[in-house]
Parts: sequence; structure tokens; C-alpha cells
Amino acid sequence: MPFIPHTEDDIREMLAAIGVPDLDTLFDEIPPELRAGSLRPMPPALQEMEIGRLMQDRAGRDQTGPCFIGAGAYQHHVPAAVWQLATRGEFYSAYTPYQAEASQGTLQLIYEYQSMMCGLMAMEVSNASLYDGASGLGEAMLMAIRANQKVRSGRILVADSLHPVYRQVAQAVVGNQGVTLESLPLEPASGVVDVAALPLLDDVVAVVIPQPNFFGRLEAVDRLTDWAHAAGALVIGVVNPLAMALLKPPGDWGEHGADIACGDGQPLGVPLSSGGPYYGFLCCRRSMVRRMPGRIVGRTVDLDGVEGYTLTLQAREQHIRRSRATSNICTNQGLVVTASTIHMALLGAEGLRRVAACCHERTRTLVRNLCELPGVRALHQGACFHERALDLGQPAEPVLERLARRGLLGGYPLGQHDPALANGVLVCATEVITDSDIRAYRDALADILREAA
Amino acid sequence: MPFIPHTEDDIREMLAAIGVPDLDTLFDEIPPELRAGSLRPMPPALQEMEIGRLMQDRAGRDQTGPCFIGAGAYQHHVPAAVWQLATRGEFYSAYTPYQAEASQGTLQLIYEYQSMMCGLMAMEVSNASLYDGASGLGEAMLMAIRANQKVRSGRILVADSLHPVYRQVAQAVVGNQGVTLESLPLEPASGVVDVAALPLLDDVVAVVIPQPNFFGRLEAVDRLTDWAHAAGALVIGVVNPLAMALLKPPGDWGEHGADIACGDGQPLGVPLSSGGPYYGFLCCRRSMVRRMPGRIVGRTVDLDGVEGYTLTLQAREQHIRRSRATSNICTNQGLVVTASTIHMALLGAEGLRRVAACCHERTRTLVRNLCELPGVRALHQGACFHERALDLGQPAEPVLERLARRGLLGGYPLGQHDPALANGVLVCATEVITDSDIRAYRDALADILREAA
Amino acid sequence: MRQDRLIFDQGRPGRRAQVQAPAASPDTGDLPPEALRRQPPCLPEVSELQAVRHYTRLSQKNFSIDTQFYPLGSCTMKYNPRASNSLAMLPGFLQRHPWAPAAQSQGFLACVQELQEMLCTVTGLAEFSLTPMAGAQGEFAGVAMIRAYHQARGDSERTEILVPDAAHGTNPATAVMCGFTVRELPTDADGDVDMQALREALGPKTAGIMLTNPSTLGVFERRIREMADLVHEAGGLLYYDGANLNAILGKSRPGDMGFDVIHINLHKTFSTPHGGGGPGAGAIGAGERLQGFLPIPMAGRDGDHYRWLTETDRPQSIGRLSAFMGNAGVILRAYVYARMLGAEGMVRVAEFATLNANYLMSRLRAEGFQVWFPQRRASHEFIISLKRESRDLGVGAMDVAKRLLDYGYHAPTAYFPLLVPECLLIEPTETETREELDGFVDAMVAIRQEARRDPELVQGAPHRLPVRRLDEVRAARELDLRWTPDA
Amino acid sequence: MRQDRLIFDQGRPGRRAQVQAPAASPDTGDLPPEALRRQPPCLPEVSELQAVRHYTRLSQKNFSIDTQFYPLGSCTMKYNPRASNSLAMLPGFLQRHPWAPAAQSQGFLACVQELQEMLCTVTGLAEFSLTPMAGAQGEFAGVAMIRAYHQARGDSERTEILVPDAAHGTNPATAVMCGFTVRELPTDADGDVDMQALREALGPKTAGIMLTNPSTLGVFERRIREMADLVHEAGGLLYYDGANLNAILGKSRPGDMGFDVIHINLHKTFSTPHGGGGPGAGAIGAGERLQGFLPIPMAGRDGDHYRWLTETDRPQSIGRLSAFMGNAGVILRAYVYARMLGAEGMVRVAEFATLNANYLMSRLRAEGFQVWFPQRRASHEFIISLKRESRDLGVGAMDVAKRLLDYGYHAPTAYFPLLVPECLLIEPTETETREELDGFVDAMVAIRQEARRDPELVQGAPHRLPVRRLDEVRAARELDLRWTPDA
Ligand SMILES: Cc1ncc(COP(=O)(O)O)c(C=O)c1O
Ligand SMILES: Cc1ncc(COP(=O)(O)O)c(C=O)c1O
Repeated sequence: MPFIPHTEDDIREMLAAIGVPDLDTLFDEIPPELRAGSLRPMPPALQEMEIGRLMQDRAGRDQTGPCFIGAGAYQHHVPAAVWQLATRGEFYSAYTPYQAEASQGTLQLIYEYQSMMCGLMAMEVSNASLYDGASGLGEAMLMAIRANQKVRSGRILVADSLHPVYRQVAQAVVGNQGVTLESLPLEPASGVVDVAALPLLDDVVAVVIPQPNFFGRLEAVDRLTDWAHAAGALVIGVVNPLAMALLKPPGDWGEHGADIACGDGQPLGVPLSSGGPYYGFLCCRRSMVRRMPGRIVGRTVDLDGVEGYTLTLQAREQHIRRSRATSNICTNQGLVVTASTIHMALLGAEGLRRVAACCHERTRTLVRNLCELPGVRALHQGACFHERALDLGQPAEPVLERLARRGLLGGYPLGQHDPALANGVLVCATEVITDSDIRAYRDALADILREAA
Repeated sequence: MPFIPHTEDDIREMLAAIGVPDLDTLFDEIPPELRAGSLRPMPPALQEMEIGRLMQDRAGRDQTGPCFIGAGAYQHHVPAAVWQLATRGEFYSAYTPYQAEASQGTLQLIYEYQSMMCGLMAMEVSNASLYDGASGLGEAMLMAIRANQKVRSGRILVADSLHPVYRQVAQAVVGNQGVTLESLPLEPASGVVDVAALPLLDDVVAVVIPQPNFFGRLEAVDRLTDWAHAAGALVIGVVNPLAMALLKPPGDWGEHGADIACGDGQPLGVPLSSGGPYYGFLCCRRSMVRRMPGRIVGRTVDLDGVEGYTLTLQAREQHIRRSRATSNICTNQGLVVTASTIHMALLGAEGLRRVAACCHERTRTLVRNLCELPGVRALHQGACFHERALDLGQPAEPVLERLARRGLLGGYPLGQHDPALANGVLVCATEVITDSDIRAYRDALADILREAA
Repeated sequence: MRQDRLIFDQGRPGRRAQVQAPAASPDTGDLPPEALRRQPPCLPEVSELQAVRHYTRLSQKNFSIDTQFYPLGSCTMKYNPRASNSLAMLPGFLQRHPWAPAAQSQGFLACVQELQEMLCTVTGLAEFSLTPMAGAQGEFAGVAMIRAYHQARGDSERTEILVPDAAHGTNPATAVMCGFTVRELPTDADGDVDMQALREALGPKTAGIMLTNPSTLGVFERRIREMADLVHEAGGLLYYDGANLNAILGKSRPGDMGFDVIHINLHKTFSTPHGGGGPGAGAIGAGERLQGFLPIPMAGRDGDHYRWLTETDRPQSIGRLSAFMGNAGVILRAYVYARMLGAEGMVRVAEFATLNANYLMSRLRAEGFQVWFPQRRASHEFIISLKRESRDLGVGAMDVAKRLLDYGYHAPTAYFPLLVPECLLIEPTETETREELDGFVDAMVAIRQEARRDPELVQGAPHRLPVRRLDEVRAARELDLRWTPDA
Repeated sequence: MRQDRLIFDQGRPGRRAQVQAPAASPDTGDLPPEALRRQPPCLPEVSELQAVRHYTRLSQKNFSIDTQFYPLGSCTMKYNPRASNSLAMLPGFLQRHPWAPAAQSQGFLACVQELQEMLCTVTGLAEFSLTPMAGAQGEFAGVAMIRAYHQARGDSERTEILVPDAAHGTNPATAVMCGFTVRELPTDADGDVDMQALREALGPKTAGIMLTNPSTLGVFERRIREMADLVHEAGGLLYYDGANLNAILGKSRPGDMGFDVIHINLHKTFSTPHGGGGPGAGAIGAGERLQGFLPIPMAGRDGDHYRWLTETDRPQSIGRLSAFMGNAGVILRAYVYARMLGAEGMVRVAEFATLNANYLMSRLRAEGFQVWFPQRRASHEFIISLKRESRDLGVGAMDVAKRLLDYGYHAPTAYFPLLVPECLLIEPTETETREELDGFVDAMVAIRQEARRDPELVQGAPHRLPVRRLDEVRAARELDLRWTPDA
């Protein structure tokens, strides 16, 4: 009986204490017709050794060489200390810190996290996390709707340069509440929103601006922010938090700064792990904090005046406010935030800046190398951070498949979102990519393009 | 400056507090001619990410398929909890528990370890560990010399069926103190000491009896023990501790039990890891405890009468008794004992018994399969535990090399200890070996023997 | 004596863990100056040892399953196998990019697909998607699917979701997030949904109903088939909140009860850790009516080959709820757990969770505590009310909860469900020993004695934790939500 | 309130962690009945959760580097990088069988061989063997090599090893284990070895001398070259106890000082963890005279190929000290650490260890504590004596040490070296911040104030730990060394 400590004696004595003859009687309130039969087909129980072998085999099967895919998830070095600490039983197996006195470790850590995230985003308030960047954007939109009481249209303008999956997810989150997402078009040649040709803005709740955008390109965030604010719209910045060690953070955009900053915390100490668990961060102005979804930790004092930490503003949340809560979120991504906090503490501002600068340099080197190959060129001109779209001069998907067969994950095929970009691939090189990885990519790509030619 | 927290300000202010102008001045008592020059050749510093890549590469290079080697180190399933707990910072980075009040975790754990080891060996006293099984045997011999005050010859009789490397190591440990190791011969056909032809025993301090022996064979431990005791010699049992979950433990050998039990703790939760760190366990009669080397933990009470644990009988040890100590050992194998204690707690008597029985069954299945091949036969008749010597009918080393090239570690070549056994290989299958591993071995061996024929 | 100051207060300008970032500091090349950050962010400046020491020490201030018993109703705080952790964190899994092609992801996909199937078997539903990242997102998916179903049929009048008053807060909150209005159903004296009220509430506006079974009152909803028939007849659909599935795992299947869609908290029933608040996973399963609407991606299987099912395969899907496929690492942990249980193990989960709960209930009742539904079997959890103690001694549920912390037990869920006064919702789970339960009873008895002798002792609890009772009013009024360099 | 009972007391007959052992119980087949165990051993019978909870809780009762500052002289308790742990525990390393052929072990062998070379560079010796499993076994190897050297030359009269009186206990104990008699050398007023006494002690019986430098008194032995010449002239050899190498790493090399053989505690200078008492590694290096005698196996290199050097390559070797090659996992940790430091990092270890020690010494002196060798530079450690406090206040070194625990600092090494009364040997190491050192000074000052105001408070310390001062006399007299079912 895996994980069940009861001995035969225990069972007998416990049943006697309850006053039932057998275990089955405990289920006598379940109507007979609802009693489950056999659980076939269900594989037989495995010992830890057996499942260990199975998982090792499966994990080994998936291991591949260098990865040049980004598109929302980035491979970075994570200090060994990060997850060794985060998986300590006291973090790993703790419950949500509702009992504050028994959760000061987690609560102080989240307070530190909130402080770090505010620092990185140059914002005033951070919550304790949402599920991921994409669904978090949906929550940010709903928050904007609640916060911007002057505009009741339910219209939100989303830059077309936002990661397409983020847009899909946000749509799924907000769609049932009468919110409509509209497009702020992208100039195809430059890969950014054309600030020279901004539409007239009217009756829009909020504008969503990515930085860097899906193509790795840098948006004119100052101009866009001021333009949106001028028309009474709020600004939601969707950013790569690592990039914010180097780039202008949302709180500093334009005259007054963005109103809400969100994105995915994955680049801050979270392994790729097939897409999750990551976490969504969410920051805003202090004036909006009561509209915020998710948990928030505050510093206070105890009966003796000793400093301590507790969940606060819980009246926003579902367990108190129920149908009038700011969101239905309950369980969030606590442990990932724990790891990420430790990661940020270890790297510090200078460490993160170096990592960001190094990623930038690596991607530029990669792009330079690949663009030396005949037929390969950058899709957009202008500065990029972290990733860049290339045109391979031929359909990208088959090329990527062949690269994969050589153990190289060569990038993200753009054609799946826009058939016009079928030759396009989004490449990314982080600090973990070496010169020899880049050479290997270039050489393999050269071969493959040559074969195809 | 890896791992050094000093800022420029710190350095300046600290030098000022000391009253020296620079760091170099702190070394002004070192005569100039002794100041080191450059540390070339020394590789340049690596970031954690870089050394991570290097080590991953090296570890990956060594990974191989199933392992049929035993000969002193055995691959067993180790519950995931074991090392996740043992590497918690509070165990991993703690010092020796000299400050008992600040070390109750480690001390209670060692007390539990001592209790478990006594249970497993059916002995009265256990110490807190020695370096490994082989060097521990040397310490056991020195302890026997101190304990057996009736015999001052310094002669110790060692069964030839003991692991040859254990004998070499014990020789290196005791050789400088005038102790002589003599041979208790082995009957080649049966692979055990011939109890029908035991020599006359006289003026011998102790007899060393392995169980199971080097060839996996079971010695007639009861007869041997009584025979040694009758002649005034002490009995030192060298055992595989896992086997003791199934086999008669040293404390129960013969009429009065062995006097000392030792061996290597590796099979109890310690990964193969190239041979170490493992640990040597050492148990004895209570009457001999003051002759024991190594640390011992005792239970006592504090000022308030609360139970607690502390190192005890330290007057045996080098830091108190210096040149008259029972041994020079200081640092032992504490963390490995920590892991091993957790392992034993998780497996329990029944779990260990099942593992042992399963190893026995696996090895028998392996041997049965291999002996079906033409030319392959068991070297000895009679019961084995855990491993068995086979005769391949041709020199074993080249065969093993070919198996290795196919990703199979086929066993331990016996020829390196005894040229007469050049065709011999010691094979072992633990519970981690599957039927398909065994088939793979048989098929590969069949191929190789056929090619060679 | 030593306080654990904030990590920020331990820093010094210029200090850092030097091995963790590139040794050289590459220049920012072609980045336009106006795109750059002007001032470095305020982050801690500490050494590696400082960070390790700080967070190790902080961790020790937590209660956790690995250190304490957590009889926390509705939360199923059971043992989180350490093997799940190490196997989910094998390098091959950690390094897999979410966009890695299926051909390079067969190992991972196999785990996902097999877990989907196991969940179908154990719940009696037709198909599962594992993308929701917690229970509440699973609820969201389920209710959104109900909405999409009605819409697909052109049935746009159905604007109401029925929710029992005892329901978890996420249920009504979810209904609203999906654009519905909530209609609450009262509970009858036995803890079941009031059938008469249900009949009255049902009608052409009914989109569906959200239920847990066993309910958050800790009892099995006996007339569930009848309810299902009524709801279906009215044109509505049934949503099953699987937070309490632990109580009936393998014993009774929501699909057989008539539910159309269900979420399972893998971080409860399938023993993935709570992690101090998350991450979880809210796997969502559907019967025939709703399966086409399940969120994507899901893992599919063509013979020996596993692949992702996406928009193309599932045109009716409510879409994506996360950028990738949800909390993959949590799913792997659940998969490992499920495989270690196997069919037999699953049934035993329910049996022993129920045994523990009924035993603990019997013992507390025998000690004179007021069990709220004494005439009912406890499921995996049950409610006691401290109404009497509160009235007679001035010691309420929260006081007892806080005092339990001093005794080394995590407090049960207090003041939930809302309809029971001064209640504690107690769920011991199957992984705790009888001795642990007895110890808890002893603590409860001891605390009641303390409450009689010295109520202030209990009212002022906890006394043995890093802090005493915290001033939550001040926390909410004088908001201090982050460290700043000048504060 | 909750005691951490022994794991045995938490068991119940028949309980166990079922997933951890084979599901079936194979019969014992052909094993003869008389070879079998009659009764199962008394081992704990607990569930997996119980074991995890118990050992997690026990761990929290320890002080450790990851939670506290350890100014523990002679022990070099510095930060143990977490990367060393995870990289040494990569599956490929953990699964490697010690008898795996060299061809299948190139990755591991490369690490061993490269570490051997780095240790040569940093010590100025010709060759290293990494097999000794702790400092004391390194000493054993070194002194055994000295013995073998004299024997190989037919020089059998040399029966004495000289050891300064301040030496660590392992030094004289080792000499005796190698069959020598020990002759102690006194220390002069400055903390150096008394040269006159050395001259008198040297002679035809001198096999060698064992020294640490800086010595365990925390000072650099300035006349070391002169001593080396004297010893060598007398036909003896010099052994360097490298426990204090942290103080001079990269700054001065024992080989240049004239030492013939040296051990290095990798668990000190190379930052592998102490693990609550071990394992360590006592790498042993030799100059030209002794290199042939080094213990086997060592890693050798032929071009691109790494292999083991064994008896065949090294006929003069003192042989094997362990069944395999020593504490491989510790060696890997040290290798990772050494590579992260590189040449520059090594020098900085000594610089900042020395800076921290001298700073702490200056501050304590300024606060009025008696530094034992005030006229000398501290190396990486230094001594203060509480003779005055003991005399005037009745509060001795042990009392202050125990009270420091209450303040959250591990106690310095107390009463060692033996020749300084009421001494504390203090070694802060380079990985601690200045703030941590200042905090320690504050605690020392506060404790002295307490000793003046309320000496019993200090004498009765500790007060804030899981237990108060333990009765060691009773522990040794009423030996209770194991749990038994009947006790
Ligand atoms: C009954 C019930 N439903 C739903 C939820 C929400 O699940 P989650 O916290 O994973 O979002 C919970 C969680 O506590 C619950 O107990
Ligand atoms: C000076 C000195 N020499 C030798 C040793 C012995 O080293 P080990 O404990 O590794 O055997 C120590 C350990 O404390 C020491 O401080």
C-alpha cells in the first residue's frame, strides 16, 4: 500500500473505534449503482525503482543538443543553489501561507519577491504571482477594465507584435466577459508598431505593448505610452523581465510610465521544463492595488510589535469576496516564485544585466553567422533584443525538421502564425550558447540549404 | 572573486581597522624567498555555467548500460528521499558534532544509526563510522590486538576467501605496527575455507572471516567461529550489511558470536560513485567499547533532565589522548552515514530482506542464463549470495572488454588476483537488473564467445 | 536574537555571487540609448553564501508536510513523494523546450498521454486535457466549455450557474469570470443540497451547476443522480469540482454520477506539492457532450507516435489557457505518483483517507467536540464546530487553530464552509499514521483544558512561533508591500 | 512541546515504505537454513512520510554553514558551493562502478588527473595521490611513506617523529599508528617552534617531523627553511599537515619551504562540506624523494588517454588505503571548486581569509579581549584567551562558547591548542562578510557584559537550543549507545 502507513492492527482498532465492521462500510452512503467497478485499464503499480527507470528512459529520450528556440521560453543558466533551496521540504511541501505565523518563511520571501519585481519593473506594487505570462495578460486586461472607470467600452487594443499565443490565451480568458481585443497594426517591414501612423484612439480601455516584441524587436514604448495616455487609455506593458535589467522598464515608459506591467517570470531562474510551471508576474500603480487579482503580502507587526508578514487585501480574493472577487485565482505558482526570488538574489542587478547583455551579444553573433549563408537574411531592420526573425529563402519548417534530426533545435517557425512568413524562423541565443554551438548551427544550416538548393 | 563577499569599501575599511596599507602586508611574516610566484599552469577560472557544462559532458561520457560488476560495490535502488534529505544544508554543511547542543540533529541520527547497525549485526555496540570497509578492517584488527590481551603475538589469521583488496588495505594499515597477517587457506574447488581441514590454531590474536566471501560463497561461519574461540582467538566478521538482513549476522555466529563485525556500508543507500565516499561500519561487544576507534554517540540528559545526545568516550580519541589514542581517525564518513540511516529507516527489516532476497534471485537467474552457454560454468559448487564466479572457458579480460564496448559491464576479472583464474569472472546481479538486462548479457556473451571460438 | 532581516538589508553596493553571471560584461552594442534602462533596478547585492543562508533560514520558519501534520480540510495535504520531485526534475525533462518538435519529445508526451488516460479511467469521463494550471483554472475551463456548448447550439439564454452555498469561493468567482451570474443553492439539514430549492432554481436560464462531491461539508451528496437528471432535463450541464476526489478515488466515478465536466486538483489528489501556494494543476475532463470543447493542447497518440492535438484537431476547443501546455512539471509529478499507485493504490487512497477521517471524527466526538453532521459518514474530511467553546469560554475556532500551531500541528481550515459557525474543517489524509491522529486529539483536548483554565493563553496564541499573532488590520490599512531603499 | 522521538519509537510492526522494496518477496531458494538469520533485525518500521518528516525535523536541530557563521579555528568552515554538490552527483558519476574499465571512465579520470595537477601547482610538490579519505589518513600515508623511504634505504634506526606540542592530535596519533615514537617540541614565546629544542631533538633516530604552517597557533613559522635544512641534514624528512593551507593558498608553497610530503584537507581548503563529521579527503602530495611511495591508485595520463596507476606502475608504493580510490565524490566536489576559482581565485582565498582573521582579531583586541600573540600577524586564524574572564568572573572559554550558540554563532574551537589557557581559536574564513564578523564581535562584547552582570546566565548557556548543556559525565559513565526494544 504505497504511502499508507496503516498496519493490520491499526485498521482493526480504528474500525472498532468508529464502530464499523470493515472499510467498505465507510462508503455506505454512496448509492450502490454509483460504486465503481474495476479500474481497468490502469497500469499496475510500480515500485519507485521501476518508475525511476521508466522516467530516466523517457527523459533521456528527449534530450537534445543546443536549443536556438526562444519565442516565449528561454534557456538560461540557473545557479545550482536555486532549486536545491526551493525544493527543501519546508518550501516544497508547505501550504499557502494563510496561517501567517506558521508561514513566515514563505511570506517574507514573497515580500522580497514583490520588492524585487517592483524594482525590476520600476512599478509600485507587485502581486505574488499568476499562472503564467499569457494568462496573466488576460488578468491584467480584466484589471484594466476594473481600473479604468472612465471608459466602459470593454475595448482593448493589442499590438500585433505581441506573441500570438499570448493574444490567443488572453482572448480565452477575457472573451466571456464581453471584452473585445482589437489590433494595433504592425508595420511588416520593420516588425514594430508604426508610430508615425498611429490610429486615432478613442474609447479604448487599455493598450497592450510588448517589449521586446514577438520578433525580438524593440517598440517605441515611450511614444506609444504617451499616445495611449493622452487618449485616456491605460498602458499594459508585456515584458521579458530579464530584458528589464538592461532595457527601460515599464514604470519609466513615456511621461508617466505604464500602468500595468506583466509577463512571464520564466527567464528568472526557471528551467524550460516543457513550458511550465513558470509564473506570471503582475505589477501596477499603487492606486490600482485594490483592483489587482491574486495574492499580495504585506509587512506588519505582531502583538509584541515584532515585524512580520501576512497576506493582505484578501477582500479582493475569491475565498472572501466569492462572486465579486477580482479573479477566481487561488493556487498560484508559489514555488516557482520561491526559486525565482532566490535566483534574483543571487544574480543581483549587475548579474542580470550581464546575462541580458550576453544574450544580446550571443544572438547578434548567431544572426551575423547565419546571415552569411546565401539566401538567409534578417526579416526586419533595427535593434532586437534576445531574438530575431530570419528569412531562410525557402520554407522554414522542413529545414527545422532536418536540423532537429541532427540534434539542433533551430528556432521557431513563423509560418504557423502567418502563412506569409512561411520562410521565416525566429532564432534566439542565450548566454548558454557557445561559439561552437553557433558554428555547428551555421554549418548544419549551410549543408541543409545547399542540399535543398 | 568567487565566493568572496568583500566590496572595495569593505577592503579599505578593514585594512584601516587592522592598520595595514594593503592586503599584501598581511603576509609580511612570510620570508620573501617563500612567496609564491605565478600559479601557472593552472586553468583559468570558470563560471558555474561553464563548469556545469564541462561536468555534464564528462559525467555523460562515463554513463553506460547495465552493470554486472560487484566485487565490493553494489548497485542498489536508493530511495529518492535519502539523498534529498542528506544533502539538506543542515546535514551537508554542518561540522562534526563537538558542540552537542548545536548538533542534536546529527547526534540523534548517529545514535539511531548505531542502534540500526547493532540490530543488523546482532552486536552490542557500533561506532559512528570509519572510512570504508577495507581500512575499517585494518582498524578492527588493531582493535583486536588491543582487546585480546592474552595473546601478544601480533598474528592475525585471514581467510584467503576475503576480498584480496581488503587484505591489501588491511596490510597497509596494520603493517607498520608489527602485526602480521597470515593465511587461512581456501579450498579451490569449493571457494570456501575447508572446515574439515582447519589448521591447529595457536597464539593467534584473531581470525578474519568474510561472509559472503569474495566469491559470493557462504562460509561455515558457525564452525569457524567456534574453532577460533576455542583457541583463544577473537573473531572478526567481515560482512555485506545488506546480506545480514537475510543471513545469520556475526553476533549469532557459533556458540558466542563474533567479537567484532565490520564491513562496508555502501549497499545501504550509497550510490556506486566510483568507489566513494562509502563508509566502514564497526561493531563489537560492549566489553570492548573502550578499545574501539572512531566516534561514538551516547544518550544522556541536559541540565533540565531532558534527553539529549552527545559524543562520548572521547578519551579514546586523538584529540584527547593524542599519541595514545585508539586510532588517528578524526573526520569520518558522517554524511554517508546520514544517508544510510535514512535508507535503513525507509527500507526497514522487511524491505532490506526483500532486496537481499531479490539480489539472490537475480544472481541465480543470471548465472543460470550464462551457464547455458557452451563453455561457461560456475567455478564453485554450493550456495552463493549476491555474486558468483564463472569460468568462461577462455581468458576473461578480452571478453569483458568486448562486452564493455557493447555497453555492458560484465563482471570482475579474477585473473588480476590469481593468474590461475584468468578464465574467471565474478558476476553479480542486484535487484536493479531486469530480465531483459540478463538476456542482453547472455546474448552478447554468446556472440562474443562464438566469435572467439 | 538573530533576526532574519530582509535580503535587501544584507547587501552592500557591488557585492554579488560572482560565479553566477558572465565574467565579462558585454557592451550593449546596437541598442538605442533611449531603449535602455537609466538606473539599475534595486535588487539585493549579496554573496552566494548570504543568499543560501538567508533562504535556508527562512525556509525553517515554515510549517510544511515534511515537518508537520496538516489536517487542512479541502486541501488534501498528503505526503508528496520525493521520487516525484527528482524524476520530474531529470535534466532531460528540465531542458526540454516547450516548442521542441514532437519527434524530439516522445518521452514527455508519453507521460502526458498516459496520465490523460489514467484520469479518464478513474473518473469515468471520456477525455482529459491537462493544461489548466490550478483548480480554479480548471473550473474556468469547465464553465467556459459549458458556455461554448450552449453557444454552439445557439442556446444563448442560459446565463445562470447554480452553486451550493457551501461551495468553495472559486466556484462563484469562476462562474462570473465566464460571464455567468451565480445563483446560490441552500443546504439542507443533512448537508445535502436542498432539492426543492434546486427544482425551483432550474429553468431555461440554467446553464449548469457546479458541485463538489463529497461536498465541502465533508459528506457525500447521495441524490446526485437525481440531481443530474433534473439538471439535464432542464437543459443544463453538471460541473464537478474535483478538489475532494481523494475521498472517492476509485470508489465512485463522477462520470457515472452524471457529470459532464470535471477538474481534478493534481496538487491534492495526485499528491503534487503545494509549494507554499502553488504551482498546481487542474486537469480537466469531459464526457461526450463537452469533449470537443476541451482546452488545447492535449497529447494524442497515433499508434506508437505521440503528438500534440491543437486547433486543427479541435476546432471547437475553448482555446489555450497558457502559453504552452500548462504546468508540465506538476503533471510529471502526478504521473509518477499515479504509476506508483496503480489501480489498487488508487482505491486505497480513498479507503484510508476515509478511515482516517472517520476515526478522527469518532475520537473527537468521544472527547466531547461537536461534530456538525453527526448522523453522516465523514468522507475524507469532516466539520467540528466550536460554537459552544466560543460562547462559554470566549475561545473561538481561530484561537484554537492558532494554539494548535504551538502544539506543532498545522491548523485545520477555519471558518469554511461559511455556513457552519466557528467551524474547523478537518482532513487528515491517508498518509498520516493513527498515532499522529491521536496526537492531534490529545492536543485538541489539552487546548480545551487550557481554554477553561486560562483562556487568554489560547486567545493570545501562538506563543512558540517566530512571530505572535499578526496585526492584519494594520497590514491592510498601512499598506507596506515592498522594500524601498529609502524606507 | 513536540519531542523528536527516536525513529524506532515511531514504528509499528509491519509498517514500511512500501514502494521502496520489491513488491514480491522472493524465496531464499538454495540458501542453507543454517546460513539464515533467525530473527529479523530490529530496524524502524515507519512509513515514508514518517521517515522524511523525522529526518527533516532532526536536520533543523543542527547548526550548519548554510544557517550559521562558524568561526571554528583549524576547521576552515567556509561556504560549500551548491554547484559542487549537484555536479558531483550527476547520474553519470553516481552510477559509475569503481571497477568500470578506464575506457568507460575517461570523464571521471580526467577530473582526478587534473585535480592532481592543480594541487601540484599550488603546493609546489611533484606529484599527488587523492586516495586518502580524510586528513588523518593523509597523515598516515605521509608518515608511512617516510617510513618506507628509510626502509628502502636500509635506514632502520630512525624510530622517532618530532611533533610540536601545539600540533593537532592526529599528528602524534598518526606517528604511533605508523610504528614511530613521538617526540614533542616546545613552542617559544612568539608561537614558533623552539629552534634550540629542535636542534637537540634531531639525530640519527629522527625519521621526520610533522608541521603545520601556519601552525595551529595561527602564526606563520618564519624559520621554516632553516628548520627544513636542519631536519634534512639530520637525515629526516618533513611532513606538512595541510589543514591550514587556506591561509597561504597561492601565496606560499610548502614545496618551496622544503617539505617532502604534504596532505591537504580538501574538506577545508577546497570547500567540500564537512557533512556533520565527514566525509573528507586528505589528498597527499610528495616531492621527488617520496613520490614513488605515494599510495595507489592515482590517475595517470598517456596523451589523450587517462588510466589508473597501480602496483605495476608504482612498485614502491605504500599500497592501498581504501578498497577503491578514496572518496571520489569528495574529489569531484573539490575539482569543481578548484575550477571555479582558477589561479586568481586561489590566491584570493588566502588574501581574504587572512584579511578577515586580522580584522576580527583587531576588532576583538580593540574591545579588550586578550589576543594571545599580539605581536604577530594572524594567519587565517588567531587565538584569544579568556584567562582573565575566567579568573575574574568565573566565566570560561566553554561558557562563552556555549553562550555564543544562543546568539546564533557556532562556537570557535575551544581549549585547543592545549598550551593556551581558556583559549578560543577563531577562524572566520574568506566567505563571510564583514557584517557577520562585526555581529560576532558585538555578541562577544554582549556576552562579556552578561558575564559581569549575571555570570550564571552565561555559565548555564545555552538557553535557546533544543537542549541545554548535556551531562557528558553521565554519558560516559552510564553508557547508552543504542536503542533496544525492551529499554
Ligand atoms: C473545493 C475546492 N475547489 C476549488 C479549489 C481551487 O483549486 P486551486 O487552488 O488549485 O485553484 C479548491 C482549493 O483549495 C478547493 O478546495
Ligand atoms: C591541523 C589539523 N590537522 C589534521 C586534521 C585531521 O584532518 P581530518 O579530520 O580530515 O582527519 C585536522 C582536522 O581537524 C586539523 O585541524
